[in-house]
Amino acid sequence: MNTLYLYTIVGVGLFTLGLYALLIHSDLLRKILAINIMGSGVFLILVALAARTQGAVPDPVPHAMVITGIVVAVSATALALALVIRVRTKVGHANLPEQSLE
Amino acid sequence: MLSFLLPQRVKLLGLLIAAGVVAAVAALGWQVAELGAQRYAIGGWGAPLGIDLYADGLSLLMLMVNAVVCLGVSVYSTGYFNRAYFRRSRAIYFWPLWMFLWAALNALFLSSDIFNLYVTLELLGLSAVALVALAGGADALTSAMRYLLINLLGSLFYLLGVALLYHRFGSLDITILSQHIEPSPAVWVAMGLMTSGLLLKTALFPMHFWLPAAHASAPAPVSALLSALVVKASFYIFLRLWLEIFPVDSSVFGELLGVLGAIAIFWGGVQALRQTRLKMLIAYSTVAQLGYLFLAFPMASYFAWKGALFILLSHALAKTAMFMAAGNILHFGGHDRIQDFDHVVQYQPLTSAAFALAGISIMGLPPSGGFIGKWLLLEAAINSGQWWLVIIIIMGGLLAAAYIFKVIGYAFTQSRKSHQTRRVPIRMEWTALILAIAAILLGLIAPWPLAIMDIGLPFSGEAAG
Amino acid sequence: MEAMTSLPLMTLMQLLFDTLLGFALLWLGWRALASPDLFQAIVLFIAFGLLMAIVWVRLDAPDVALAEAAIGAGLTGALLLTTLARLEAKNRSKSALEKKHKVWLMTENVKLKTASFLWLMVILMLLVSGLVYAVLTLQEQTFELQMLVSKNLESSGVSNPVTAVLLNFRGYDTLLEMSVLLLALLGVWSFGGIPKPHESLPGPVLNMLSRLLIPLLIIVAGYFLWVGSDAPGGAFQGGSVLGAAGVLLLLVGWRLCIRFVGLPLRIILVFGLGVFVSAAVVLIFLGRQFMEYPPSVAGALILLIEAAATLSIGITLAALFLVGRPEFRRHK
Amino acid sequence: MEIFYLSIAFFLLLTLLAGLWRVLRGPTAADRMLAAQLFGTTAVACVLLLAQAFERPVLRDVALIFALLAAVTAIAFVRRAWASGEHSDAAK
Repeated sequence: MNTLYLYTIVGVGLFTLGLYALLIHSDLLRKILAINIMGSGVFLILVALAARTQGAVPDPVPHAMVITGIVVAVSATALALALVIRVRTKVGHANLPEQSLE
Repeated sequence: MLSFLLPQRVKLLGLLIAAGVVAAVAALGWQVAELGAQRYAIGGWGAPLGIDLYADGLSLLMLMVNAVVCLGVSVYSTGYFNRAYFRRSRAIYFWPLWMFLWAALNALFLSSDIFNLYVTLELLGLSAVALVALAGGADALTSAMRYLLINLLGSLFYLLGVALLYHRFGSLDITILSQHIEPSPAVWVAMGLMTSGLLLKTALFPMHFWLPAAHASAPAPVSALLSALVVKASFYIFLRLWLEIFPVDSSVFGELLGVLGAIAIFWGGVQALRQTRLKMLIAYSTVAQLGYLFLAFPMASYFAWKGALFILLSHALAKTAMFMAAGNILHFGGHDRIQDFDHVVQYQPLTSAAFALAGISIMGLPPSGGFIGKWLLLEAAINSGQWWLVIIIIMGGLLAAAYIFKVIGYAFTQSRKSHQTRRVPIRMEWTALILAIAAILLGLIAPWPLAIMDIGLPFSGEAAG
Repeated sequence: MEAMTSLPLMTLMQLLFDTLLGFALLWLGWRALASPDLFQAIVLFIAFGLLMAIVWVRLDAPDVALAEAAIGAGLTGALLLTTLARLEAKNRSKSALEKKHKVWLMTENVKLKTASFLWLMVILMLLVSGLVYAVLTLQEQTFELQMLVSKNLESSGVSNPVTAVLLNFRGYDTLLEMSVLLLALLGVWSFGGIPKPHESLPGPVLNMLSRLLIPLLIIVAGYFLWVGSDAPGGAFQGGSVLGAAGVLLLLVGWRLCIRFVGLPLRIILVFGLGVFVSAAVVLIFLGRQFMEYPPSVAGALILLIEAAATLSIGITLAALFLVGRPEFRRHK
Repeated sequence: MEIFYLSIAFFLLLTLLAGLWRVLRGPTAADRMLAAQLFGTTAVACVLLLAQAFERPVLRDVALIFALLAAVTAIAFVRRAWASGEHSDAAK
């Protein structure tokens, strides 16, 4: 056991927080923020677990995975933001209509 | 063998590439058929360090149906996106996006690395979203937005599962994982996460809410792709994980999936019957057909898997044909309200034939591909004594018959309103028809794909029963 | 690090630091998602990104920290701010009534029934406890893969393990990832034109600043590219710094001349991916596996690929920042 | 010596959180953005201290990026968000 597990738990917390916000908000920009925070949670878990053995050099493979993940996330965010602007110009508001929660 | 495609941004070089990829898939198919399952180490590093590509019967079949459908869609799109209906600025973006989607699918079916699968999933999801949004209307944009969020959410769930698996076993390769796997809390949670993420993307019953709107509001060739292939891609990953990594004998979970699948068949069928617009009807029909795929899980036997897979293949072909037919009708009459169909059969005999033939496969009448799939499922259900599944499979077929005859009925009759009509490029009609014929043919040549499924023995866990 | 952990005081301090950082992260995340004002939410999100980068530093993942600082906090933040500004600019042109109520700006919580809210809570709780349980019961780390990486590091042509994994061992992932980036740009472009934001000419201070900053950013991008092979850094970090330079250019109202916007821009955009793929394919004809770099030239090859990738990534990110197709005009 | 650096980093983290208060309270968008900029500066210091504490000089590069990118965000704010941000705050 070591303090780095703390970060893993924080990661779990962020993931859940993001999920909650994603479901509860109807504002699109906020949903995108929520997805990003969820993603950060996942990345945090990945990297924190990679360093969980005390004193050892952390495993580089998850680091590479997270960098890939960050780039994917920024691409998705950019696409989503452009889509938000389109939705707003076409529909007139930046919310998802009903049904956003199953 | 290389299925990465550079974005051909300039114009319709697309067709050329399409032909090239089909040839590549054929070559790979020959290789796999002759030599058994193939493994290819990218960069020459080999599995734990690098990324392996892996092709066995399962991936080969997916690739083949992928190639057929994609070729069809490519040909169809040359007609569809050349119309005045679409502004040129939109049409030129279709091709690169479409090529990305196709490349993502090919990469996905070949990969044997769970993180690599995540990246391909994202590639697939983003290109699919952009393609849906291409339609440009308010509906399309809103559903594209929802689709995007759903996709990202599903991917994150999947990725978290990958993270746990990696940290438990120190590898990302499916084969290596399957050798090391053993039940532990981390594995169960990872399985739960990956399953829910993938099921969300596959739109199994309670999580299907995003599908009809997204599939119905996209441009016709895109709807065809989404229904035929994109949802199947996440199902494919799910199947791979389920068969190879996770212990198959978790029967409670399998039962649950089966029940959800059964509800999906009913719900999708009933909803489809209630729709007034053709594309919505077809989209709900997809929800129902996806339900069949999950019926195999409670049985988990050799025949059941094959049956589900067969349904998957024939549905891919038939559904593409259906959406294309819908696109033709939409283009011809300017609308797709089922009640206002006006002598569609008379004006578009080819399209109507395509729709009817595809319908035969969806309903599961002999000699179509859908029939063989359902037959295998039925046999498996009877063998394992699960009679409720038998009833569901038959009921599902009846429901499908009901909604398809509804459409065909209106297509024959005259509508009270008259409409302006436009000519549909003949190749759009022919491709729809050819794909529908392919769906029927799949039933006639059934032994052949069934034999391919055995290559590499993806279902080896079960004795042939 | 080993020497430090022996000191009890040091451990305590570390624990304190970790706890504070962890809670700050959670709190920021929560506030960013719950704050009633969107602008505030975005600022908080940027701050969240900064803290994330500090966490990466703490977790001994400098490569990730660099990527997060540049992309996560920097570019995503700028992107969000621009989007918000555009949405607001749009909003202002709307009817006065809507403006007054600012319907869409407010947090509109979906009105959940208490029952479904409870269900949601139960599910989330289950999720949290399951995850925490799973994480805490994880067995000891396996080091096989890590050892493999360090064993093969020599023949990969670079000495930074993360770069080796990204560009060589798992180069295929990176290839696909660059496609994702390019795809996002294509997607954005395919949405068509976008509402023009209101723009004023940059003042003298901004002009000065950008004149200073842009060359600096470009140099730094080159620096990261160069050190990437044996120290943290590499194509993505360099690329995103370059992207930041591009963003800055766009911000001060600089626009490309029309004849560069068409084909040349697109060629640059696909350049990175193109070099990557062609390097990989050429190797096949040389009798090797796809993407199998011969150890003797691996270093040079990777640098070449990275250089191309940096350029493309930078330009792609900058273009993404425009949130729409480049406008065919010259700003003067 | 490491303990000293780490303590200061801890302290800086505390001040950082204090700055957060400004972000939350506003009252204008500019206040919030300035606070976020302060955030950035503090984070630079924090990372530098950590670099010393863990004896990882490469971390200084991270600080470098922080400093550079903070400028870009600030300009993004000034150029695009300020005008509209001011409006929305004035309306409150």
